[in-house]
Amino acid sequence: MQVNETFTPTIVAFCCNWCSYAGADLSGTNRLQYPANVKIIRIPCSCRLNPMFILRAFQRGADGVILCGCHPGDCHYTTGNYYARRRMTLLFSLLDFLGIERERTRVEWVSAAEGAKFAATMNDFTETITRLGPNRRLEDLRCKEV
Amino acid sequence: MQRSVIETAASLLETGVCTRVLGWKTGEFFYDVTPAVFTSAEEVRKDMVFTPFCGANLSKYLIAESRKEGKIAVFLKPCDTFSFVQLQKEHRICRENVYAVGVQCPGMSDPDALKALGLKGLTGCVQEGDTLRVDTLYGEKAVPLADALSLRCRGCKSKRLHDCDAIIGTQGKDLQTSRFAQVEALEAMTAEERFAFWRKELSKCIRCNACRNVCPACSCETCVFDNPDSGVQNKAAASSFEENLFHIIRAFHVAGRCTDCGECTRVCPQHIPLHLLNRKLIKDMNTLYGVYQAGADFETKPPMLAFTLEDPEASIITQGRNGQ
Amino acid sequence: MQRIGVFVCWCGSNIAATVDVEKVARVLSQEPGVVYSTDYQYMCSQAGQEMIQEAIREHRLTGVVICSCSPRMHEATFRKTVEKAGLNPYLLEIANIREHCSWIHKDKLTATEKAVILGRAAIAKVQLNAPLTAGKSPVTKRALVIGGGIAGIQTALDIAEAGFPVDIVEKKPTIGGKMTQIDKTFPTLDCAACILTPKMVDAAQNENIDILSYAQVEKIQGFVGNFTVTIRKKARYVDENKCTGCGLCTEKCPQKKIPNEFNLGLDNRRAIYIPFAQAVPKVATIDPNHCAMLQKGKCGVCAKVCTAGAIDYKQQDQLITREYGAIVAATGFEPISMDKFDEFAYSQSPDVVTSLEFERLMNAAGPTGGTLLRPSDGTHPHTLVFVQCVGSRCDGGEKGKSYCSKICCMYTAKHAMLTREKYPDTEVYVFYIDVRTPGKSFDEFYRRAVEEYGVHYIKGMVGKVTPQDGKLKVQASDLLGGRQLHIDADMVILAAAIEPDKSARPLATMLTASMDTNDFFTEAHPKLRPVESPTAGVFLSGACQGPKDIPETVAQASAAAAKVIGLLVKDSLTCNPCTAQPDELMCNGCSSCEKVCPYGAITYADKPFRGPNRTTRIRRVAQVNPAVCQGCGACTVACPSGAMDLLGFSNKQIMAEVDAICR
Amino acid sequence: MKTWNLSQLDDLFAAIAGRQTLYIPADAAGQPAFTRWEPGLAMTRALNTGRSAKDLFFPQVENLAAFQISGKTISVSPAQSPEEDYVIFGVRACDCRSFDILDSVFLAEPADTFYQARRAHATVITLACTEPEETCFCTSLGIDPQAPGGDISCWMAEGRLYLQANTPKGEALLASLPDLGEGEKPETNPSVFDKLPLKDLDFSVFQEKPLLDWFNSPLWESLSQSCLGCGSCTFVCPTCQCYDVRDFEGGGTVRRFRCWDSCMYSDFTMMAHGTNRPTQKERFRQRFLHKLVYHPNNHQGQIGCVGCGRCLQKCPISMNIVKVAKALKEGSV
Repeated sequence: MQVNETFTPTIVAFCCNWCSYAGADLSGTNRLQYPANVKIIRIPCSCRLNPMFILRAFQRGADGVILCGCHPGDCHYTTGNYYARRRMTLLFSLLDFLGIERERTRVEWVSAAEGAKFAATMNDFTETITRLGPNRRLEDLRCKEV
Repeated sequence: MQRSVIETAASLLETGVCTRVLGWKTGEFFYDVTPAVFTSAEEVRKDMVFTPFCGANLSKYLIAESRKEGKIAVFLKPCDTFSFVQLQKEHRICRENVYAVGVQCPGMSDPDALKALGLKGLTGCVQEGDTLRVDTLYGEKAVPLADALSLRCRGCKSKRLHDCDAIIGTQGKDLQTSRFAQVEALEAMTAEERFAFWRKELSKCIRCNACRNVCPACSCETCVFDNPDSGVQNKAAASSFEENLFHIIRAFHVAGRCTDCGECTRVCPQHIPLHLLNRKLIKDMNTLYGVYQAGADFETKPPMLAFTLEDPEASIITQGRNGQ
Repeated sequence: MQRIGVFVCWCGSNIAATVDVEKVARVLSQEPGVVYSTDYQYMCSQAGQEMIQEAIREHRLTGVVICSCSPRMHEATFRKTVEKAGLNPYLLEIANIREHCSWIHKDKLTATEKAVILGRAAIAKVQLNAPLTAGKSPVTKRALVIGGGIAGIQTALDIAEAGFPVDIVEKKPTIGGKMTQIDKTFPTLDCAACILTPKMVDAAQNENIDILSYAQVEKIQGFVGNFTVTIRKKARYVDENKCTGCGLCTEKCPQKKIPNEFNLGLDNRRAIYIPFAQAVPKVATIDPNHCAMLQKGKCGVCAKVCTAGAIDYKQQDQLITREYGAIVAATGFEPISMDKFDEFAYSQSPDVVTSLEFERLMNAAGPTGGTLLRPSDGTHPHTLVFVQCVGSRCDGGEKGKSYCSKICCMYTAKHAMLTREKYPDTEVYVFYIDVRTPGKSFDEFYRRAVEEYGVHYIKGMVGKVTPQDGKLKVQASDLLGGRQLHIDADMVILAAAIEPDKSARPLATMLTASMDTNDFFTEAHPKLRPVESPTAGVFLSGACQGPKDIPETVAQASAAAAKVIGLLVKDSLTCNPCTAQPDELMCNGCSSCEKVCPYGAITYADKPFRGPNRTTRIRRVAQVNPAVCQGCGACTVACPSGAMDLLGFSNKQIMAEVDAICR
Repeated sequence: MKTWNLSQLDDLFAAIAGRQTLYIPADAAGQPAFTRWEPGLAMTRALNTGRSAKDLFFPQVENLAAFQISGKTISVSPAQSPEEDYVIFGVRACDCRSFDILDSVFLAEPADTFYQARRAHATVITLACTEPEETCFCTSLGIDPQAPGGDISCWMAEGRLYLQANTPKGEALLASLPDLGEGEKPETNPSVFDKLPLKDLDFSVFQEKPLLDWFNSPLWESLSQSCLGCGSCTFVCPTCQCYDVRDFEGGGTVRRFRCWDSCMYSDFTMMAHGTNRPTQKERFRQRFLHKLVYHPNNHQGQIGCVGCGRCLQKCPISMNIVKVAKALKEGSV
């Protein structure tokens, strides 16, 4: 059994290609550290993130999911992050309504210039999820080893 | 009311306004009416009913029926007309093939509501003012009409009939109701309590798809859960996760399109209060993006397909809004 | 069965110092579908690229995963590499094990473990990659400029100079726009007409430019490179080809009392008119609402006097359909209506005028022949009060605009200066919130108004203007002096805020170009693509994008022209192959996707489908134009049935990555 | 006959549960369902459970095998058949009859080993009905709700529970409960069964005419017209036995499982060429003809319905076997 001290969460970060993925690149270029538990998936725009992907991540064993996109007003596709904002707000609210810990999901706007913010965000999010412990409420036991 | 519904239907057929009538057909008992298409005035006079047990929302049938040859007349209660408009907004109904007759609704009753009152063996029912006299195998019982109301009718949002070609009864108004009370009660709980509540409810789900198949908003050609290419296809809730997944995604897919007709909860064989998920999203959208009622008009952009620069950030949820 | 090759790059020591690259290659070689896995010092070097190509040929690879630096760095490079070896360039995925791994982790074990997972995700994705081919779409080498003001004229001239045909559509009978009404321009005080009218003539004479005046765009279809536009040329009841512009008809027409729009109603014109002497095209136009012949069938004076026989009372609106490769919106601005500003008594006294009206009153070609006279009694005004920010910088409220109209500070300084120069006996007050003068020689100009011309600049707003005994009682506060002022003025001049022309909103709808809440067109990127609309092939010129002065307008107009030329020189456009693609069998035709598409790439068609039992069902289904779609994916999530998917980032691909990462 | 004081029913449950796992019909979130008994769990007051008792032999989801994938190697581990004995208490006569129908399908050669194991390990204690619902019509299918069958039959009367073993398995269980008393159940004559509105249904006509007459009836069009194509009738039905076999890919492990399927679903028995029942009419017809004609034709006249009335209560549009049977019969005259 995992105890909280040794618990290393699995965290999926969906990053839009134009701002946040580049921001993550920048934090690498600047050698800013954040935990290795964070794995980034590149999507063209924050509006590409289907709620199903988030649920899928939780099903398969993620303990936290974060979406990063361009700041409102700076979307490469002009409006994508505005749609993403509404969708994620409602999805998170619905998950909260179902009793899923609301800290397990997050949206953060990170520009291509905000390498430091990206690293800080990931550090903070990892810390939050570690404190929260493993995802139990949206896990699928079938994805565990037999 | 019943007489004018039947007479209207019969005369629409007799005068050739339409070739078919979509209405409710009598059954074995007083409550088990079935949606049906009538093609002659004789059939209408023989089998058509309009009783306080005609809960079924007929609008979804128009997706297929309005594409057939000839005009079809349909009888719609106020909440059904919201679905009717919403489906048109989504280009699902050929309006020119439909003659919509709005029927003012006193609130629909439900055999399950009667059974919840402890009545068994329901064999007959007569309405006398505010009271239902119910015949059962074990004797007659008098029930206040209000107690027999279907769950969804207890928070009726509107008696307004939208986009009808004719109206039986009087045009109604939007109502102030406390339909969000139960959502608020859940919001007031802790996350643990809410989780326990939903686990208990959703673990009853048998994935019969009645909620989905009755839902006017769930009118996809192929549902993602039936589509082997979607990556989420599943036929049974094979784990607690899948029980959650189906209902979360369904609520999300109908967000901004759900008119809150309550059919999902009415038809659930396991009595899961599914409408609460939809209502939660309606309440959120109303609070966060301005009051919106799906199907109330043809013009307003649904909130999930719109945005404003000033929309709140998702942190309004993740950092706690519903009180701790 | 997939045959995937994995190539792990050391990037010198950039990766190899923290990631055990050999181990990564070894572990990944065990993944299902992987038939070849290796590591190398520099994959992006020529030797590295050749190694990849050789492996593709030798192992008949169907997919390639490169574990290296960010795809933003070398994805394009490696796509070319694999393409040269005969593999579709989109059968490649990059696992970013440098920026996202080796550079942020210190512990080798951790970093190696993570690199393996990132590699697995890329393998999982590439298993589902489909070969994609970038489509080509031809470019119609003709541009349309909507709006014939200085912005539109400049854009058209620049495009025409580059050798491309260009049409200007102008809704008024003449091109020239607002600038024709302006007297002098700041900060140089040269005459607007003197610099504008030659350009108008140039445009008219340029054989690449076709001016469609008194015309409006009715319908726009198509996409970048391939627009089809229907233009309604309104009947002017005068044959443009015959009319010589002699103006005899405009003198003989008996309908005399029609407010002259060009002078903002400060004088009158006839029912047949030429807006002003330098109009282009210089042909007469009959105002059908006031012409006795057209209204009652009685008169015909103009036809009688016209020696050219140009009058044609039976003329009809004409619909012209043309093809264009690019469209430029140059719809300009208008001063806002003063209806809601009763406190300034605009509707009560003719001596309260807007700045644009003041321009006409100062203009030699204006209603007073250039002598400043009070509109009410034609007397010489002695005290003039200028009010700035009327309707600009209003917080909330429906009365005005929240933005700064940008040009008012400078033209007000100009008006004040010109007034004092011409009429030294006047007292001129300017009430302002702030004086904003960023621009070349702007602040010097303003300071001259204050210091050399003795204009009284008072920080504060005018509270009320009351007409009384032939005077305008102005009540104002002097914020710096901390006192209330009462001035008996002869004229009050309001610097009305400017707003986009009313025609912009319907045009934006036709163009599927986005607008901000003030109805200014939105740029593709506020900093980096300021003259392009997010809708491909649509460009922005002048004040329709935001308030700006003449030099800025001209600069943006030329910039837009440069962008248009850059588009039109191409024979065809290469499309981004990672576009949305609807599965017609799943599509409900509900229009959700269309509503969130920022590019107008989605249309609907009624198509026949085979129904059960040999029936045919006609269904409304979405169609994505791959030439217009930019691949953001907004539609894929809006689609409830999952019919819309994004090539290159499909639902299944992303979920495969998720699965690999969370495993 | 054995007997037990109803006021101490909990003690009897505890005694059974002390030996084997016990399932009783209890209310779970307002819905009666067969639930594993634990101290404090009370029997539902409802006549019957929402889902039928078939769940205990043929659960909605059942794992068949698992495949472990490690790199490029796959290892297979078959799922374990249930090996533990268990008791189901409170099965009504209708549900009990449904086991015969399920047996005729699942235990026919080759027997379904999963079902077989569950059947073998279960002891069924039935419970006689006294207060039927208006939707009950088991009597018209030759079922006596007051003589419910199973391994042990039970009656509740005058504050006592009476138990009668019908099989050696039942006898063994009763014998293991030494505290049971002896007594004879009083004669009851609940006239309510004579008042059941659907008591006179006659299904014999479906064997009297050729299959194709029923198959080609023009009535299917209108009967199926409003069917939503959901699976609620199928899933609450005690005799529906269709399932689908699916794989779940969960990272390193693939699990093969079977789950209930419904012939009402548009993707039921979907094949490469598509489906052989293209519209809801064909699917609807399949379900009812299977119960009324095909199953009896193949199983010595045994009708594939037990009259429990669940579909009458649960169908969202109130279309059900009673309406179908009546309409077809009338239409055929």
